Amino acid sequence: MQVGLQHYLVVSALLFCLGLLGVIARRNLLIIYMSLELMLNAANLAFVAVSRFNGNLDGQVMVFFIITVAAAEVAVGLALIVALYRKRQTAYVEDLTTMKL
Amino acid sequence: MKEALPWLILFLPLGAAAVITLFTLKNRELSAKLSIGAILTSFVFTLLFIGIAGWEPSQKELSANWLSVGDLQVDFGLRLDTLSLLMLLIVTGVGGAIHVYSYGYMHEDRCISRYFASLSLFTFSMLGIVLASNFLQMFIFWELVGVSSYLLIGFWYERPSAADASKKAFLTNRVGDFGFLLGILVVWASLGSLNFGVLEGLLARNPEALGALATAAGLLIFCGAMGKSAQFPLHVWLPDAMEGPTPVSALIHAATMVAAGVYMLCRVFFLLSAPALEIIGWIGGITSLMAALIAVQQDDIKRILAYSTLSQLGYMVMAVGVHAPSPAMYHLTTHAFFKALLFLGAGSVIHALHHEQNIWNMGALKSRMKITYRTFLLATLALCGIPPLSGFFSKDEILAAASHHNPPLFALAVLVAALTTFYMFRLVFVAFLGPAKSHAVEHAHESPRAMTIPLLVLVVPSVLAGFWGIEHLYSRHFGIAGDAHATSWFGHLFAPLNHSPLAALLGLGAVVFGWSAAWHLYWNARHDPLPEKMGVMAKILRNRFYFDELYAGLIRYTLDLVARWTDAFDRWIISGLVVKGASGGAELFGRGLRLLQTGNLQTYAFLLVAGVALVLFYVFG
Amino acid sequence: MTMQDLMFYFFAALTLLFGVLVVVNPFSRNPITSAMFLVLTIASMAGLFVLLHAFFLAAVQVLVYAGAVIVLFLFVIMLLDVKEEERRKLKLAGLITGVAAVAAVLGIFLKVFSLGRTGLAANAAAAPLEGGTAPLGKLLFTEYLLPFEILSVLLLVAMVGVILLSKKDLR
Amino acid sequence: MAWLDNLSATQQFVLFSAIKIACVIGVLMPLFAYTVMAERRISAWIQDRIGPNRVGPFGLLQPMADGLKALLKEDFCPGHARKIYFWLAPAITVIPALLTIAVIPFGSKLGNQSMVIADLNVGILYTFGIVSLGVYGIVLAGYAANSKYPFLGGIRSSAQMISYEIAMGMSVIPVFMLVGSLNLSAVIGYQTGGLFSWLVFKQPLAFFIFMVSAFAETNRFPFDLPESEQELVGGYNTEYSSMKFAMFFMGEYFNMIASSAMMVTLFLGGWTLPFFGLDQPATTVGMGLLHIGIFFGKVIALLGLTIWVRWMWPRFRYDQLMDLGWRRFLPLALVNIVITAVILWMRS
Repeated sequence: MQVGLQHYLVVSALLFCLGLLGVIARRNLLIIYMSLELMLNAANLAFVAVSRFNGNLDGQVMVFFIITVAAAEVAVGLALIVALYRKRQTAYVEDLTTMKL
Repeated sequence: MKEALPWLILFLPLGAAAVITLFTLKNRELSAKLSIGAILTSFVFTLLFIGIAGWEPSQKELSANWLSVGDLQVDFGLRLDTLSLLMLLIVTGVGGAIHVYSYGYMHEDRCISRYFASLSLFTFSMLGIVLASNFLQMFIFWELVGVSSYLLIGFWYERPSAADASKKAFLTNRVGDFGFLLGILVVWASLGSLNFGVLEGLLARNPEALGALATAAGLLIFCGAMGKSAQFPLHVWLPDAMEGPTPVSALIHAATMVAAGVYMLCRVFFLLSAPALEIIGWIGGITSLMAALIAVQQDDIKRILAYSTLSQLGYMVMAVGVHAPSPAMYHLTTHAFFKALLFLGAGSVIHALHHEQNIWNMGALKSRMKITYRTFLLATLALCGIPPLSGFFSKDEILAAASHHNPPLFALAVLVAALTTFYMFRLVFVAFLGPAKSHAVEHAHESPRAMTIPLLVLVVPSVLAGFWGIEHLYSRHFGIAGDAHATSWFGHLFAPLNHSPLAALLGLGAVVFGWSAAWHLYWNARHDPLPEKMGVMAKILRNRFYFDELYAGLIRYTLDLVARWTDAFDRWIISGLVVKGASGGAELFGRGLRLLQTGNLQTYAFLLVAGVALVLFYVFG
Repeated sequence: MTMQDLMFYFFAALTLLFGVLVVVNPFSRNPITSAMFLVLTIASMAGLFVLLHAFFLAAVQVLVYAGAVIVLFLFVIMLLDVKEEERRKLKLAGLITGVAAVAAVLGIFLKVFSLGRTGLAANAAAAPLEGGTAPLGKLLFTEYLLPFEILSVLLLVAMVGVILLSKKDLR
Repeated sequence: MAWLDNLSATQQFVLFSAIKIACVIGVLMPLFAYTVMAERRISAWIQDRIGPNRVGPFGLLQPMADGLKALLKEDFCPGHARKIYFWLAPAITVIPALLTIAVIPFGSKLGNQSMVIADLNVGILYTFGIVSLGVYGIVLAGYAANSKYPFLGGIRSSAQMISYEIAMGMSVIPVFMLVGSLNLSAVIGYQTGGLFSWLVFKQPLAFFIFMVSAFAETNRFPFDLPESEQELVGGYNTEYSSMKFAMFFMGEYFNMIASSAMMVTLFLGGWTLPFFGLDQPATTVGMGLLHIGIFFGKVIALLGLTIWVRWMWPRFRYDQLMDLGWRRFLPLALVNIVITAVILWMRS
């Protein structure tokens, strides 16, 4: 069977769900964050694949944007985690259930 | 020019008030001059307008569209006819004199700027009432008058009595105003317009337009007059209002504001049905008699004048009640002159005696304050109705109308006339003649020019107003055939004797009787002989029929009752059922929701994913 | 089965395997391990990108994700000095519901793909795209100029925010 | 060689790629060894010492001895280290350095094979991507040793590398603006036809920034802060010994070689020389070999420069280093981009 769009999309979906599972099941904030990155990457993969098989570059542009936003997001998110860790000395979500620092 | 003048007349005092409040509070002289200048300019403009347009301007109403709510169109209009023009003259003329007088009287007060700002505001409101072309506008200015009166009565707010008096005046007026508002609503609901001109036309075409509501509407509107013109049983505020500065008493509580009620009644006379007029007449009569009786036993010079004012207002209202708006307005006019003069004279005395108001501490002022004494005496004579002074003619017209329409009221009116003469001469004998009764008197001397000149100015209309044909103007306005137009002033002097000899003769007789009684009792008296002679009666009079106490008791009882009920309502229904119920419900709900809000990211993430799954299933599945 | 297809299966398997290791990570409780597997996932994914002829994006993916983002992760993990955590008790109920929810989402995805109802089906008419750098750049600076500029502002904002957040006393 | 022609294109590709990879590694290992050797000799010469001259003629066998020693020494692993990463780190350091070389065209043509392992059309981006992975080796080494000096060295090093990557990336953009392609063969093609078409003359500022950044990237003097012995005992590789230490060493020198090769390709005309028609792709095997020779000559010259620099300059302070990267080079590189853009725009 010729590898086509479907294959890439299935890989993307699997990766996405893996990330989702990580977000739900893991309790370390850092790993949750990494799982989020996995999800973003899954989306990237889907974009590139669709772009390739539809002869349209827009998807790649979108991936470019996603990568940039992800970089910004990681920077801010990690800064927040560091700030949080300084206050609470923990990076486990079940210890971080109150809104006030 | 002709259109602009009335607007200028109305808004000049407001401008003065605004400028004083905003800019010149620090500059007392300038404030006073601004205020005086504004009202005098208004006066001149009024004269100018009458000169240009005559007493019956061709254009009866100047209006600008003001607001329209649904099918209710309200114009901001100025009604220009004889009635309003004459009132304009009175308000700006007498008011102008009093402004000038205030300048002398209040010269030493710190807050003279505030005083003049309030005075200008008051003038503006009063002019607004006079010029109002519809009920709504009148009501708004009516309330503005209430506010400025509150400001002026409570001018010396650091005195508890003044503060209380201002509150009392305001609250009592509110009671009347509530009725007034209801009356306005009734009129609008049944006739669909608030414009006087339109209403008059409607009622002229169809006198039964108001139907069964006619009397109710009339009486409700009269409630407003009852409050402003201090008619029984809402009269209690007026004597207390004497706590304000004397010029204020003269302006508001003698010449203008209290006249607003009577003016309003005359303005809407076409609305009042016969039964309503009957009741109005009797209330006026009762007020008149009651106030005269109380005045007999008062010692405070301003209170005597206040009750006298009440009594005279009762007279006017009674005149309206006996289908005689024209004499009522006539009396209002003359009364404005001489009562203002009386108050200003009293103010002059009080000023000279350093705020001594008890007449039993005065005496022998005749030689020390010649101008004040003479003007005061002339005003007294005018009030009593001695021909040919102005009061004689106006009072005689009322008596004549009463004798014609309602003999019992006529008898009452004659009695009041006698009482009036009695208490006024009691005042004159005790305060100005006889021996000096205190040290203060010995140092008294005539007041400054700013105060005496208005006195002298006011003497002129007080004495001569009877010959100016004012009554004809009013008669013509109210469409009553002017009877027996005397050709000469001499003929005019004896006209009352010609067309209603009974009223004239009885009135004069009452004056003579009252004067002799006063002379008998108070000539050179050092103490009031009446309490000994009349005992309990005198005490009751002295205590003003215990009205204040009665009200205090009544109100306290009612208030307590209402408070208990509302307290129970608040405690059990509002606080118990509604508040606790709502909070309890919210809390229960919140407890339920709190189970969901764990603060745990994982739970949220799970819910999010579950939601995404559901949505995806809904969209694609 | 061509070389390309083989490569696809190879890289896809690697990507998924490393992805599983990021999330599950049976070797160690240390987040560094996860981070390293994330690098590998990214690298395998870059391989997939190359197979899709998106060379530029493949390079950027490695450059930005592997070269910067995950290094940042490593930095933070090291800075926080997260101890080798004691094994926390697994919340079985939470895990099961979570897995069930994810499985539901995945099931729907796969069903949709298998039915070909995504509306994303390969456009047979269009020739497979050769993603060059130049056309991408051209697109970025013409049609997507505004988003591109906005993105730069976003980066600036993120920079300011991070500097503020990493000040010692966070008020 | 008929069997060769019978192979399919894919098979040919795999075969030749394998051969090329083997050759490159075969050249690189001795090059590494003798660069170390050269460094020691040159440093000795500069410092007026003798240097290693005992093993073999002129000490030429010294690298062999060193390598043997590294292999035979006890492979010591500290008890508190994180084992897996401790093992992994040296490998991770070496691999990216090797991978970088894959896109560099080290010759024109040999037969009908172009002398580059992977002629990517995003060659330079690939390089940067791979170079950026080099951080991991050092960071992990610092982390794995689980003691403070290596840790500080690792942190410093990664910060330094990330910082200079940016300046470096920015500095080469004008080059590609001129060339119009990211492909390194195209860059070389652009530099043919005269000495002054070499980009070092067209973009001297870019070359300068790139070179200094390359020193910083490879943690060479004057930017060798991660391993500054006087402060950090030796930095991230303090706890390492034997072959693992040798691998770090290898990584550093591979990086040096790769960056020199990169500079040669980007700025110094690659395998071309502007004389005797040497700037055209080779038609004969001899010419091809000559081109490879030219390339190596240039690389070795640059290596010599690098070594020379190491012994001529004092070390920078850490804050100065960061200052230089962020506040001098980055703006300069940006200005360079703008100027180049303006010139190109005016020409067009």
